[in-house]
Parts: sequence; structure tokens; C-alpha cells
Amino acid sequence: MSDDYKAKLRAGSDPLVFFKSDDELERSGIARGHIMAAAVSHALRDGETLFIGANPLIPLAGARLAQLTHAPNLTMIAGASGGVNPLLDPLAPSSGDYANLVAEAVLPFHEVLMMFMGGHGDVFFAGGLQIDRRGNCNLATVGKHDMPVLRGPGSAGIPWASRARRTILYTTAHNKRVFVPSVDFVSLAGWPTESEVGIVSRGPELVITPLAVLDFTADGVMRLVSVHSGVSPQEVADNTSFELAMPTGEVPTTAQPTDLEMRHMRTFDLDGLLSIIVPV
Amino acid sequence: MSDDYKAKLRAGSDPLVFFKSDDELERSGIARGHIMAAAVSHALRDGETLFIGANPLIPLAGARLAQLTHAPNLTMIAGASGGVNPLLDPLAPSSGDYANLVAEAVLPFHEVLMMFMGGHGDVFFAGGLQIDRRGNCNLATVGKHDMPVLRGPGSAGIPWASRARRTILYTTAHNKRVFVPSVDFVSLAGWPTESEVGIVSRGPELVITPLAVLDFTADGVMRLVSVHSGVSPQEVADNTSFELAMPTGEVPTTAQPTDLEMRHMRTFDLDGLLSIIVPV
Amino acid sequence: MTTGGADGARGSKVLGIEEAIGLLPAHSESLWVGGMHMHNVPMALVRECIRQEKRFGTFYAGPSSSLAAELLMGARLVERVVVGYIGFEQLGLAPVFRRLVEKGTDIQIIEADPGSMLLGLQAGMAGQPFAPLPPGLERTSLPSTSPGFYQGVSDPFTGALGLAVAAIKPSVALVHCQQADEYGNGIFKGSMFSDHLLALAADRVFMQVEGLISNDQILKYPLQTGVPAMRVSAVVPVLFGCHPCSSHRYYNYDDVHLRLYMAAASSDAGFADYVKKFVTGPEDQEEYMRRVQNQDWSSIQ
Amino acid sequence: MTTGGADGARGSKVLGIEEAIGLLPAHSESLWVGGMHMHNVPMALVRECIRQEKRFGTFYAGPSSSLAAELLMGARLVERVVVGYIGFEQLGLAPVFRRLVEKGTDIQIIEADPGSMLLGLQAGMAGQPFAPLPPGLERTSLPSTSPGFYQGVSDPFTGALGLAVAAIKPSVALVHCQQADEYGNGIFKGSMFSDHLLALAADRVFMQVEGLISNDQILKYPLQTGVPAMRVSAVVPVLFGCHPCSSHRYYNYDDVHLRLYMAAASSDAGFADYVKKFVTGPEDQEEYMRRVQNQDWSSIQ
Repeated sequence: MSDDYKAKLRAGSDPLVFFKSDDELERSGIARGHIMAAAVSHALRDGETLFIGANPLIPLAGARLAQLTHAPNLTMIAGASGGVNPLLDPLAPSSGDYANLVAEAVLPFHEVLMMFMGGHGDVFFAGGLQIDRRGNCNLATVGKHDMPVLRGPGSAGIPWASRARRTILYTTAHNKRVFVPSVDFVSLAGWPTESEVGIVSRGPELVITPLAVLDFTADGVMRLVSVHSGVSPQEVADNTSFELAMPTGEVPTTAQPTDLEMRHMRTFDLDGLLSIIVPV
Repeated sequence: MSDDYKAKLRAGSDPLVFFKSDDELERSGIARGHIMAAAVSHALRDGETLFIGANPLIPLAGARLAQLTHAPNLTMIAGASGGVNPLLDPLAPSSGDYANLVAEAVLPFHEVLMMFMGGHGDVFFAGGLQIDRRGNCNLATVGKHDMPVLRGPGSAGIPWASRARRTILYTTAHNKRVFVPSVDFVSLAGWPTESEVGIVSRGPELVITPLAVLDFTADGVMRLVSVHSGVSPQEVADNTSFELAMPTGEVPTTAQPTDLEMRHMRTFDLDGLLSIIVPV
Repeated sequence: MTTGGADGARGSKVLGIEEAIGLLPAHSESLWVGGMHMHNVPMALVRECIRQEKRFGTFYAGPSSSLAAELLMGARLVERVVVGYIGFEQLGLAPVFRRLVEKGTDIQIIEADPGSMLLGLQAGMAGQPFAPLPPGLERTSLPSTSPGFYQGVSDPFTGALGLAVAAIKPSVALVHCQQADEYGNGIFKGSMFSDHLLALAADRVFMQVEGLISNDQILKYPLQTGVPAMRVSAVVPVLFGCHPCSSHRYYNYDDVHLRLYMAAASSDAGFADYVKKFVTGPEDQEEYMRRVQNQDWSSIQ
Repeated sequence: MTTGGADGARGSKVLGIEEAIGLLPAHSESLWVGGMHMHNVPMALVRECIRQEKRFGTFYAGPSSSLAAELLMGARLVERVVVGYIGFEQLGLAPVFRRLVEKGTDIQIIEADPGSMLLGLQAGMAGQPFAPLPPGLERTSLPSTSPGFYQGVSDPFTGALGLAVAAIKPSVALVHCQQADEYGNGIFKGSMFSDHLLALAADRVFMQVEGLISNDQILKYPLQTGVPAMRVSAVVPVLFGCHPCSSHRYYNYDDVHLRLYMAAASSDAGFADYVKKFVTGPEDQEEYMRRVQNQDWSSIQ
């Protein structure tokens, strides 16, 4: 094995850079990733404890941004790695990345998950191959379970979402394949339907996508809260295969990250990963 | 607080030395503690894994002696401290002593106990305020449980003895209060009685005392194996309040530690703790 | 969820001992004190509980409790005790525990074992309602003596009968770490005993430390953090705070003091004198250590 | 109970990779491979299992399995898979897993979740027959989809109904530590993921390491030993043995190789070519790394 190759492996490599175009690497502007991360930050409250799982870029960045701005007492646990309060030195694309160990503690993963199942989480982040109008999420199978048209990875930690006080959904793909009227497999249970009498479980609280921020009505139906800069309500509707509840009055625009927020994000997003999240 | 007192605390102190007489500190001879430790060593087999709990002097010394002589692949776990394969640098009287962390690994105590409950132990060491002729042990209460004449510390880890392949009992007190026909509370279950039809559990295998080594007959009755040098079978009988099964022929004398064994024990028993164990 | 500190700054959890224990209500549901035998026991916090007469419904005396159990029981601050082990290992039996039980006490004694208690604690940590036990206890006196603690359960996969204990989630845990930062990231410099699990399971964790270190120091080697700050309500620096128990790598247990305690506490009057001299008497830890060091036991019966 | 070594000397457990995996029977009951996502996965051991065509009844794909699950399923060496998560996280879905399931396979797929799997593993470690689950799964599709994995149980203390999983005790565990001594005292230089628990629970543990250190080095700082030697059957030093996954603090995952794998494995022929070139083809790890480094994927469909 050549020393060069050894050096490359030792140094590590950014798996996203591999497919990055020059254009995507352009960092000066505010990208969708920044808007989504800022939306996460704004949804968090000081002192909360967050559990973050796979594909962690958006919640990690948002949580760190919150720590650096309005929520210094927030605790975040970077899923697989077990890193507690990682400095994101730098923000890394895999939840199990060694970069997440520049942190205050490193817990074994089984303890992270058990603490979460034990109810120690204020906020849980989840997503899905499918997300439906009641906030149910599917990470298992699209189509029939025993002969699916799409075999997903499996349910991971999201079946336990109800153990947290509140769940925030996020996805980097806002399209009709993801936003379906009803999921084919319930990996994460959303808001109870009218027929589920007596079920008091709450579903997810918020959904953050590359197009918009959404929440749920008191009846548990997904509702548009705001559209990101440059996105119309119609574009959101066109990419959602069920009818969203709408806010009263005009749909507001999601808050753009401030200059300060952008500066903070650039201190930990050294590879510009937030710049290359684009709606699909 | 004076620097002297701080220094005393920092250096630690040997709790047994406190009540040691000059005579007891005499180290040149073979004491009962050495005979007992050697008996433990001889009972162990290479490659076994040992779990050792509170009051660990005899089993720790015996296990280390075994490692240094015939059982280099033996693993011992020093109970409370979680130390795995401590070098006994030096042998210390409390199972939770920091000295036990000169070791190969330090496990959290709950994992030590759970591993033991999980069946990872080949040999478990136990004792009791009372030990009866079927090998039952009592660490809880002597007399009626709700108004006992002697309140013991509680059952500690010994109720789980049957999770190990074999159990070795040891006690530094061989007298009629300890060796009773039937314990008042079963903290550790001995050999099944005739009435316990269908119980296949085995009781303890060996009992090592300051007077003798004992085992159990195929029927599960305690039997004298050997008496220590200077002890007569009658002395053992006089200090046991039930009738012991006897070996065929003359009762042999327990093997005296060899010169090599004594040299090994002196390398780790720096405070002469094994010299001050006397029959009570 | 914890908050604290001035707006915009992360809040320190460092408190004086009186202030920290003052956060406890007059009566808490349950208490588990960390450490084991005479090691890593947060004795300064325990003494402060007695000074402030904090009461607890259930005290979990496991995996092995020594002086903490003695003082809390002797001061009648606990209503019931789940006994895994109460004693002073090679130093001898626990005199107050003995006397109370042998003479009859209205403290409820629940005869248990440390293995089952720790499985219950593990279940409490993970949100499981109860913990099935491995086979083995059936032939001991424990299940019949403590039917409320041990219950029969049938394995839903095999139908086999076994025993179980309920999940344990102490409402208060007192633990000792050798070092912590001001936010409560604690380091065990020696054995962690069962205290890492305890800190993950309890509702509120009060941490006594020998000394504070900076958060930068924590960040330098996070693999040694034994208690993450998120689990900690207060950090209380107390020099020699485990005395007369040990603090691993800092100091050993004070066998002289412990033996004298055991002798004194063998009578009600002697125990009362001990408490007056060493627990309620000293106005702070400095004064406590002065009294310890003077070794003047003449006032104690 | 392990033995080894010449009479009077402690036995080394260091073995060559072929010899180590050769210790496995042709068919083992179950397998759990350590690491998580693309991190700390003992890929060299996994590849050797495929070279030697070792078969396993149940493969536990959790908490998150990537290339290990792909290769073992693609090579048809596992009869059933308990799925917690199989995928490449941000890199994408698992192509072999997808194709097998979407086209229909005789490998039995048990839809599960990592939390329940780890509670089952914890129960297996502690000798508990089963693990009750916290409330929360009832409204998901999991219990009805996998009724054999999830069973109803009633809490013997409250009567409340809930779910449970059976204890999991893998007959074989493959784990990666960055360092170990010749006896198997292993050190995780970064995250330990769930591998400490796995090593305590499994019947036989095979440990892959980047390099050996002396037992003296282990004794110098025993608090960092993540796997005690008593749990380890064999220690296999393999340089870059996790490739193309990461080994914390030693090297990152090789995203180039992984993406090319994912592209190749999207067809049966491409997967077969990949296995031939990178798994069964290379006679040893050196040759494997030479092929990796040449990056010549032209022979792969």
C-alpha cells in the first residue's frame, strides 16, 4: 500500500465533497441548509436535551447554532458517536464520525439509546422515506411489506420518538414520493386519527424541509407555517401529495439566517456541507 | 486541617494494621491465611474466570498465587473495584480498594455483577454468618427474620452463586455459631435435600476455613477433606455444630504452602495481611 | 431540562453544600447514595441531608452501603430500606442497623440483593417497567421474605416461570466524582462502581467533587467523562468530602475513624454523641475535618 | 473458560485471520458484527467469513449495519436477518439488501428496531430471559409485522400490558478495537458504539485490531480497556482492517470506495464482480489494499 493512500485514509475524506460541484462549494450565499439549520435553532429552547440520529447535518448544525446564540444550556447528543455536546470541529456528515468526539463526553451507543428510551430526551429528530399528513414516518418499506417497491434501511431509533417531549421531523427531500397521504409502514407514529379513541399520544411538532417549515393543527393535520425565501406556497403544494392545512392570512417567509448566525455556522461548517443541500 | 493529617489520609492506611500486635506482624512463619490461600490456589484450574466479592483477602491471594504458579490463564475479577486481573500491588483488605486498579481492566460494578448473573463465571467465592451442612449460607438474619438475634449485612451477591459453574465457600471463622445444622435464612442455596425432588442445582463444591478444607458428598452433605497442620479432626468436630461426613481412612493434612508459594505470596502481601488471620 | 446562568451564558451548577441540599424538598420519594462499601461515598452531602433533616421514603442500600446507611437510619430520616448490603466489609457489621433491627424498628426493612437492585436500576434507566431476573433466586429465602420486591413473571416467549423486580428510578441520587467542570461533567479517577448507571437513572443527581476542573480540560479527553453534565443538578466541591470513606486516587478510607465510629455507635447514646460531634455539630466541612483530626473521642460515650 | 499457551506461560490469543475465522464451525447459530454505520466495522474478519463460506442462522443487523450486512446477505451466508438499520447513512440505501427484498429472497427478514435489539442484548449479557420494552412501540407497525420478535407481556407489579423481546446472546461476535494486547484486552481509541456490551454478551468474541500493544501498556491505564481479555477468543491484527469503513482515530471511511461499491452492487453481476475482486479474490489483506488503492474498477460491471 502506498504511503499516499495511507495518508489519504488517515486524513479522512469528506464523502460529500466527492460529488460536489464547484458551484455547490460556493459558500458566500445563504443556502437551503442554512435556512433549515436556523429553523431548527429557532425551534429549540434553552436547557433542552436533544437526541440526534443518522444523517445529522441539519439538526447538529441547528443545535450548535442554538448553543452559540440563544440556548447556551442546551445539550445535544450526536447519535451513533455517543458524543455529548460536540463542538462540531468540524461539522461532519456521518453521525458516527470521529469529529463528533471533540465533545464533553462520549457515551456508548447502547446507553445513548437506552437513556432516550428512558425518557431523558426533550427533543428528538427524525425523518422518513415517507412522511404523511398526520406525521407518521416510514423508514422500512414502501409498498407491501413482504414484497416492497422500495426497501428502506429499517426503522432505526425513530419508533421511540414518543419517549421525547417533542419530535421535530426534517428531510432534505420535499417531494410527492416523501410527502404521502398515508405511510405504508409506521416506523414512527404520528398524531392519532379520529378512529384511535382514547390515544393521548402527541405526534411530531414540526417538520423542516428544503422548501418550508410545517407544523400540525390541533387535530393533528400537517399545516404550512412558512415557506423559505424564493419558494411559493404553490411550489410546496405541488411537491406534497396531500392537502396541507394552511395558516390564516398570507403564508410568511421563513426567517433568513442573520449575519451573526451565518458567521456562527461558518465557524463549524468548514467543508460547506450546509451549502450543498438542495431540494430534491 | 493539618498537613500531617492530610498526608496520612492521602497515603492511606491499612485498617488491619491498626489492631495488629507485634506478634501478629511476624511474617516468617506459615500462617493459617497462607494455608487457606494455597488451598484456594490448588482448587483452581487454569483458564477459569473467578468472581470475588467482599472480604476478598483469601480468594484474591489464592487466585493470584494460582496465576503465578499453575494457572497463568486464570482471570480474576476483584468485586467492588471492578479490577480485572489485579496484580495485588499490594494485597488490600477491602474489595473496593484503589489498589485493585493496578489491573488489566476496570469494569463498572453493575457490569461485573450482571456478567456474573449472565453466567460468565466459572468460580464464585462466598461465605456466610451461618453455613450449614448442605452448604446453604446466610448473610441476612440469625434467628427470626423480623426480630433477629443478629442482623447481618444482607445477602450481597451470594444469592446468584448458582450462576457460576462452581462455588467455593470460605470463612475466617470456624466455630459452632457459623457452622450450624441449618441456616435461619437462605442467602445462598446449598445442595438440595431429599425432599426437593427434581431440583438439579448443585451446591457449593468446597469449604475452606482456618481449620480445615471440606467438600460435599454425592448426597450433598459437608465432608471433611483435610485438616490444617496442627489441627486435629476432633478440633474441627468440636467447632462444628453438626456431624460432618468423614473421608475414608485417616484424615490427611492440608498441603502446606511450598517455599515457592510462600515467596510468591510475600511479593504481593506486603502488609502481612495473610499472617493475621487466626481461627475464631 | 436544566437552565441557569445569565442570559446568553451557560449556567454554572456549582453550589455550596448547604445551598445544594437546600434544593431538596423536605420529603423525597427515594434516595440512592453512590459509592460502594467505604469507597467514593459522598459523605459530606449525606451529613448535610441530616443537618437539614431531609426525609426520604425509600433508601436503596446497595450495592453496598456503610456509613451513609448508618447515619440516615440512625437519624430516622428514611421510612424504608431496601437492603442489598449494609456493613463495613472487613471492619465489621453495621452497629446502628443491627441495633435498630434487633430491637425492633418502625423503619421498614426490605430484604433484597444488589444484583436484583441493579437490574431494577438498569430498567429504570432505560424506561423499562420491570426487570426479569435470571434463574437462581428461587431456592433462596429472598422471594418468600420480600414478595412485594420479587414477583413471579412468565416468559412470554417460552412460558417459563421466573422472578422479576420493578424498575427503580431513584428520585434523588448523591454521587461522588473526583473531578468535574462547573456544568457537571464528572470524572471518576478510579472505579466508577455503579455510579455511572445511577447517574443515568435517577431523577435528580447531586454531585460532590474533590475539585473543579475547567470545561477545556473535559474537552481534551471526553472519553474519561463518567457522568455527562445533562444528568447533574448541582456540583458541590468539598475537600475530603468522602471522609471517612475513600475517594479513589485521592485518599483512602480512614479506618481509625471508622472503627471508633463503630465502637461509639454500638449504643444509642454513643451514636447520638457521634452525630452531635461529627454531623450536626460542625458548622462546615473545615470544622468537621478539624474535629476528625483532633481525634478527641473523649466526649463520646 | 479459555486456556492456551505452553505450560506455565499465559497463552497468547493472537492469530492470523485465516486461522482465527477457521475456528468457527461451518454453521453458527447467530452473528453480530460490531461497529456502527461505516465506523469500526471489522471488515477484514467479515471478508474472511465469506472467503471461508461460514454460515450463520441469524444475523443481527444493528444498531446499524452497512457493508457487513451487504456482503453477508449477498453471499447468501445468513438465513435470517434481524433488521435494525441496514444502509450507508448519508451515502445512500443498501443496494444488495434492496434488491434481495424487492425481488424476493429466501433470507427471512425480521423487521425490528435497534433499541429493542440492544435491550435484548443487555438482557442476554445479564442472563435475563427477556427484556420488557418501554411503552411507545404499540402504535407503530413493528409489533404486528414481527409478532415473533415482539411479544405482549403483563407487568407483574402493575398489571399493565406492554411488549417484550427475548434475550439476545449472539453465538459469534466480531468486533474491532484499535489496540489490544496479545491476551485480548482491547482499547477503543474513539467511540465504543455498542461493542463493549456486545463483547460482554456474546458466546465467542473475535477481535480485529489495528495493532498490538504490550500487556504492560494495558496495565498502565486500565480504565481505558474497553473489552476485558476474558471475553475474547482470538485477537487478529490487521492493518486498515476496517476498510472501507473507518477506525476511529486511525482512519476515516473511504467514501470513494463505498460509493463505487454502491454503484457496482446495484446489479447482481456487479456485486459478483465486486466480491471476486475485493473479497474472494485477494489472497490476503495486503493484496486487498493493493487492489483498493489501484482503484481499477473497470473490471466491475
